Amino acid sequence: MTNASRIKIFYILMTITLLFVGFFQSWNVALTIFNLCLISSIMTLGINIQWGNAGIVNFGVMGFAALGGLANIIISMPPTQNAWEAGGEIIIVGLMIFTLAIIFSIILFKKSNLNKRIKYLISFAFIISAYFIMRHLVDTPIEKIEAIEPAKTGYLGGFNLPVLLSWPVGALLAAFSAFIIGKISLGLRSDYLAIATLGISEIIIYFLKNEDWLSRGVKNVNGLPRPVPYEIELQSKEWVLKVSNYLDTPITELSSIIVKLSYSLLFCAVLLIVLFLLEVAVKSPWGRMMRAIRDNEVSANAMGKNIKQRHLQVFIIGSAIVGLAGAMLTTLDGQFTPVSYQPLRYTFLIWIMVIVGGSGNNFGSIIGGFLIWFFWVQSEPLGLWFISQITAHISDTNIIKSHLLENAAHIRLMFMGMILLITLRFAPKGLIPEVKR
Amino acid sequence: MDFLNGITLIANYIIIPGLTYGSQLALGALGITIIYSVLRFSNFAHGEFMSFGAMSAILLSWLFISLGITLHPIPTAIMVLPIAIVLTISYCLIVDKFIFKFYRKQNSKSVINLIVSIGVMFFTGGLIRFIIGPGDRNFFDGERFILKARTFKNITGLNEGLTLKTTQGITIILSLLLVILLFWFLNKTKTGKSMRAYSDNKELALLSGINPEKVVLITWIITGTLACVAGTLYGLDKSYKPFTYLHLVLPIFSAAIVGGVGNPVGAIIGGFVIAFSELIITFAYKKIFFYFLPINLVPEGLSQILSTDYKIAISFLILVLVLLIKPTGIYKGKVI
Amino acid sequence: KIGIILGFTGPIESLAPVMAKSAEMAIDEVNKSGNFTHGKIDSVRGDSTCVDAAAAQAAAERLITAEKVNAIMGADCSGVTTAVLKNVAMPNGIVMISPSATSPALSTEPDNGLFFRTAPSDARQGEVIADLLMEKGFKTAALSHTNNDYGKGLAASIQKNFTSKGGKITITASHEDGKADYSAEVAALAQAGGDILIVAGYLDQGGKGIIQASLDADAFNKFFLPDGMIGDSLPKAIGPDLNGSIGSVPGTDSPGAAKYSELAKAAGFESGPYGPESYDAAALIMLAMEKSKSTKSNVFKASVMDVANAPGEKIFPGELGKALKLIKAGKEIDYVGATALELVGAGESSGSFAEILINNQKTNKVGYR
Amino acid sequence: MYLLSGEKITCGYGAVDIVINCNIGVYKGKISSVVGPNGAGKSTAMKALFGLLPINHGKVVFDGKDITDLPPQQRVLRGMGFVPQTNNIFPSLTVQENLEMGAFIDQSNIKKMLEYVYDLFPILNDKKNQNAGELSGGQRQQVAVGRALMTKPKLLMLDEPSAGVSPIIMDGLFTKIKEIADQGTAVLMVEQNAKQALKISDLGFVLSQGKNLFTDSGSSLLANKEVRQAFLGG
Amino acid sequence: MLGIKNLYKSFGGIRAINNITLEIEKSSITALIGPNGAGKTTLFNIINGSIKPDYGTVKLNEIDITGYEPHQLFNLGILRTFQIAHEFSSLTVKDNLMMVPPNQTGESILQTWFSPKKIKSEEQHIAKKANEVMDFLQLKHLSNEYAGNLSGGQKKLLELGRTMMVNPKIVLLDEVGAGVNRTLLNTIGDAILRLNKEFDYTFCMIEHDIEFISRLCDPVIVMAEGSILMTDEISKVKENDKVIEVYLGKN
Ligand SMILES: Nc1ncnc2c1ncn2[C@@H]1O[C@H](COP(=O)(O)OP(=O)(O)OP(=O)(O)O)[C@@H](O)[C@H]1O
Ligand SMILES: Nc1ncnc2c1ncn2[C@@H]1O[C@H](COP(=O)(O)OP(=O)(O)OP(=O)(O)O)[C@@H](O)[C@H]1O
Ligand SMILES: [Mg+2]
Ligand SMILES: [Mg+2]
Repeated sequence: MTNASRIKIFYILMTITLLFVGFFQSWNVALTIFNLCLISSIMTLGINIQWGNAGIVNFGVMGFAALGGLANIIISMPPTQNAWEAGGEIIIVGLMIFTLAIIFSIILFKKSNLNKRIKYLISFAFIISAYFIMRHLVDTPIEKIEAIEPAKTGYLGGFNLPVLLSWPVGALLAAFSAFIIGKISLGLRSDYLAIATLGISEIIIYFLKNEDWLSRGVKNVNGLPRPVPYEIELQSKEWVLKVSNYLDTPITELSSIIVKLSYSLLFCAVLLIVLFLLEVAVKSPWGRMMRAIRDNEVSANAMGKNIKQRHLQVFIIGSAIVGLAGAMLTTLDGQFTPVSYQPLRYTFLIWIMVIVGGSGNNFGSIIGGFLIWFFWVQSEPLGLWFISQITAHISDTNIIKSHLLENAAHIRLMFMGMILLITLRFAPKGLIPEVKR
Repeated sequence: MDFLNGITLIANYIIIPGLTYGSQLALGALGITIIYSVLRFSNFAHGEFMSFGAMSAILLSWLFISLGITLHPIPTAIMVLPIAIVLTISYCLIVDKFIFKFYRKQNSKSVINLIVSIGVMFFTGGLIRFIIGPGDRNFFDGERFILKARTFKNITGLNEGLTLKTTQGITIILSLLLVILLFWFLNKTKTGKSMRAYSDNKELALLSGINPEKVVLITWIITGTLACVAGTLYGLDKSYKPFTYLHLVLPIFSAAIVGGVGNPVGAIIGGFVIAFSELIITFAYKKIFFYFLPINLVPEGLSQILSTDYKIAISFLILVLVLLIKPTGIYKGKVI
Repeated sequence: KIGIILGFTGPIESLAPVMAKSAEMAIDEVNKSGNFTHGKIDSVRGDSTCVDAAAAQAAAERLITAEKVNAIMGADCSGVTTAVLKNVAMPNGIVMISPSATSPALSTEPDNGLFFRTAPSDARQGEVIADLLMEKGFKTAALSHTNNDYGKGLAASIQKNFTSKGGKITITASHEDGKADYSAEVAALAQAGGDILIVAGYLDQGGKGIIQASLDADAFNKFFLPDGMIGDSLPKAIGPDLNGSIGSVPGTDSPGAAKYSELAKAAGFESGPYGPESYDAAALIMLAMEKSKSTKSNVFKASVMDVANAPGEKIFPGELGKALKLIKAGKEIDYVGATALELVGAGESSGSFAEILINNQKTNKVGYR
Repeated sequence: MYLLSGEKITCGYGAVDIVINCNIGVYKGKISSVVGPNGAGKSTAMKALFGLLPINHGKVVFDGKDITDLPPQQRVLRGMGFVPQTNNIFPSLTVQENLEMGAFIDQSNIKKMLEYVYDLFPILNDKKNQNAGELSGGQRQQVAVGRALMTKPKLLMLDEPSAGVSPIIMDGLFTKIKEIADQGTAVLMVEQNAKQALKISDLGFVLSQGKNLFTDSGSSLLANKEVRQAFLGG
Repeated sequence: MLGIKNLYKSFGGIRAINNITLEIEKSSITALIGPNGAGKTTLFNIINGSIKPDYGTVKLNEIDITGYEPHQLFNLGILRTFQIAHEFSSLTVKDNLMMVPPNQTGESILQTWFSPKKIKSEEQHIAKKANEVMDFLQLKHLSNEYAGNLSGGQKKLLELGRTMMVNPKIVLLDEVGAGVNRTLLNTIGDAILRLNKEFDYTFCMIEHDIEFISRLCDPVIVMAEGSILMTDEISKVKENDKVIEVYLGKN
């Protein structure tokens, strides 16, 4: 089967499945799934450009997604009264001092020709003392800020700008941190890089969890503004009522559908733009060079390609896309909850999408994102259904039956595992493999 | 006296817990390292294999207790460990036969195998919860302490106590034993060498008459054993809960990598480095200063370098630092 | 039809089954009584995963729009609860009664009168705990909390109240649930010292790990256990070392809790944290439906407060059949339930607390406030 | 009768046949060489003979028995040894361990064989505790051949044993190959140093584009003008 | 043109390069020979920047280039081939060649979005060049094959082909001949001579085929155990007793 026909078949199948959900479960469910599928696909594209084209294993998905989410707070939330007066600037100054110390150490390492051990000593001393100076400066203002109505605010708040702006800003935040992370870890080989990026993204999450002044930490930020109208508002609109009557659907359902559809449109637009840009890049000499680097760094280097710089570039681009998708996800959720950034849900799930879809193929990545998210959500009812089917003829008092029913929720994990394993079994290169160019 | 108190304090809160947690990490890291060095992929399912081992031990010890067969003061779970190991190995082998073997035949990239292992992780996790449920299980039934803090205080007359739990003792001793055995096996025996050869160059190993099936079999036997022992000891020491094993796999990976993947000694060292750095960096030194410094020099606060909020981040910080300074880990790991 | 949305997988997967069973027990009870006007009540479970807002919303969306549930018993963790409430329940006009979301922030979220909770907000419990500690003569305490909105909120509230009453919190150290090892946390806590260790966590999660490790290292021998830590499984697991520790749990001097425990035993499971709250949440939904003679959320949401509070005849667990009959007869009822429920403000539990003393490896209620 | 013969073998990777209808064989105690341009299918044929590639048509006979479907490690047990053209060492094993792997099946006489190999390739003796992956190209090649010699096979198959080794070692190598053959081991090799190889060969096969163009004794191939021009570099 | 002075490099305890000083003349074809493990490849690795020397300097046209990265040196005109072929295995043969030319417009990701026309014409140009190279090396029929699927010798040819995609100042050939059919090698030899004569390429090649060297190279540098044994024209080298003893052998 050629790739083109594979793409057609899978996209049609996926559409049919979603329509099926629409008809037999509900359109709201179908659209909820569809929206998340879109976001997942964008994240998947970000990872695919790194792994599929440049061979960089980025397991830091959750960190970048979280940074994207953070952008929502910074951009769209109203600033907290008095928080800046309580010492917001001092915190920034403190952080800058620490950053400067690190930059100094880097320059020291790059430029000076002192003995290595002395360099380590100096920069260690420098960073440690900068750390304590920073702590000294910021501790009080942080305490003050966090004391401002901790149950409701207790953080700096944001700039009260339109929430859509947080998408590009999320991408920028992610790109910026990708620059730093990339500088640190891109020299490592694949498995190490995987764990290192995962580790660093855990550090980011811990930062977001514990620095309440910035993101309210585990107390979460709720009520982020929306780029689309609220259902309740819609329900009182004249035209919605008319459509509702015309279609003979309850107004509540219709309003939800309208909201979800508007999100879908936004997300689709972003997905298409990202996809277009990536496809063009990948098909051009840039993509060829990236794949050459992936295949053999030593020889690509000897052929005049600056490996480090190129790796960093693609790492930043991919991570920015993940950050963008992360920002979109947070906007959709309407809240920022640092505890929800778990490796299982982000890193592993997204990677499964990339691999199942077909690494090195953007269309494959998208279908991977759709398929896996679909099953991630639907494996729950499927699992329950499956158990109730196999236990249907066992009497209700049977211990085995009650045990099975009780633990039916866990069939979800087994289902996910099985779907992954079965797909990879029959399509070890993914559903839509990399094309030969 | 103050000096002895200080030492005891350090021993009780840093050395012994560090050794125990370190050994637990090390045992796990060993399993990961073995799979990595022979079959060439990072096995994310290892945590669940450990969980499977612990679950087998629990189910078996329930069975034995209900039959009235116990060996007080040795925990029943340790008594049934050999059977549990056999069960775990069987599970590993079944998984290999139906899953990993296929990708080995295909010569898939190591990242594909890694993703497959994540699939196995999902599946095994689900299966385990399905069998034993997600709840928390205590299955320690032997003598809990070798040395109790109060006994220690009474004997020595010190202010500070020192505890040594049976599980801690067993963990440390067993880890040491397993490492020595493993090292000897890999480096000195013919089979061990053939495993290393296989991991280096599969096709050539075939051409040298090495039976790949046997190499894989032995690899899983070792892995299964390590996983079961590590999982059970861990469960005995804390308590058994399937969810924790999922999260255990990350620090274990850090340990393996910090030490240098593919190097058994590295795995051990890595485990201890991670465990001790977590303890040392988040430790509040107030009391120690109190014992060791003249009273007017003792600082006001807790003297904590970093709050425990960042404890888990520390293991990753160490990981990143080690990789920055020595990209192959403390002991040179394998370079593909 | 009632939807039960709890974290069957994820960090609190070990708590969820008991909560779900408690809710289903209440539903069963009503069905068996045959007194419910609108026929037989079904229940469907949905997985909130506790942490993944997107998955939780998808599950809620499925329950509401595909399974057509009339109300939701859930969700559990405050984060996903807010997400489900805002993005799914409110647009669809569905009542949600959460048994365990304790975040103070939820009190002020606009909810169109659709959201209730049977667990008291953390703010109140902090006060109670501070009082209790002072009364028992604990002047200094170390505090360890689970690192989520529940733990952090409660910890902040305890710290504020305890300090203002003249006590001293020597250290506040968070712990992550479901992690491998707690020796570092315990080491830090032990060095800071204190008369007692307050563990604001969950009894089969990190909270238990902290207690176990503290006892093993002989760091603390007295513990204060807030609501998430109360349950018979904890003293049973830890053993006699826990005897003498104290705690607090929502409830009043009512026989409700004991009755609930009996019912649970009869149904074949042990009570656990938030089990009673779950039972009450489900019961409230059904009673309110009966009261307003409608299964429509937008209608019966008005009756929830009514059936929960005085005046009227007190209703305990196991008496749901009777309650329905009374309502049908046009009488007022006051649902007391397993947690001595009293809804105040924007529909949340008023927060009467029982004082707990662990003795003979059992949790015993020894006083109320 | 041939000790090993591939009779009308056709094989390839995936759909395309690379080697078509070839007959290749070697007598007991004799040397056969396969020569031909790059990409002719020489290595492919060798792999097929050793069972590393499935054969589409034809059969392989060793010692009078049909072994077409025998897995490679079984062939090793029956006395076949093989040095592939690429990836022919264990990079992270030491040189000595590499050689020991050669004697994996039959550990007897391992000392003597080691001495024999070290005598042939003295530089390996200096490097015996170094990881083979750190060796220079020519040294690796010596390790690879040494490993195969350690197996004491009935038949030794070598894919370009002399590539990258220095002239002095190459001379020694060909001498040793001749010696081995005289001691009764059959040798089947692919060589681009075709002139030297054919000089010591009893049989020569010329492969081009997967087809067997010439089969003759080594000396007559060397004498064949057409062959010299097209394949041996004049 | 290329000057190396007092170069040292050790791996652990092994002195791979031990005080080497040499000079490669512009427009020459210099041979580098010596026993296995003499340090020839290591010397190449240092020249092209793959590894850093412990001590000593490398100069290109009097500019100190010690410690430069390989990609910088490529841009200065130093090209190399690898003894053990380093192809881009999942790229086609054609793409293997087409990726070589430096400073392609399409290598900047922004340009791929903003100047597709320019890229297209450049690509056509490069493709034409690649086709010529493949024709020459008898690889044309494999143009769309993955490079990973080539035979050992074909990979070697591809290595050589890459150096023909650009106009380098100096080409370092590490045993291009090993594993290459002798008839083809003769053709390659002709090509090297032609590139040298007509386009003024400078070559430095490691080779073990004395016949081949005799035909092409002057001067010949003989290395042994990390040091230079002698530098002279091939006929003298062939007669040197020491060289015969350690390298050439009696025949
Ligand atoms: N990475 C390394 N680690 C340790 N030793 C090395 C390393 N690379 C090369 N060597 C040693 O350095 C010496 C020189 O190696 P080099 O590859 O330069 O030899 P060469 O002259 O190219 O030989 P050949 O003709 O076989 O290719 C050898 O003895 C080799 O074992
Ligand atoms: N793994 C593979 N997959 C697909 N095609 C391959 C593969 N390996 C080799 N080929 C193709 O098969 C043909 C023959 O390759 P083979 O390696 O047998 O050549 P050879 O005669 O040994 O050449 P050389 O002398 O260069 O080593 C080549 O054209 C090559 O492109
Ligand atoms: Mg070949
Ligand atoms: Mg060399």
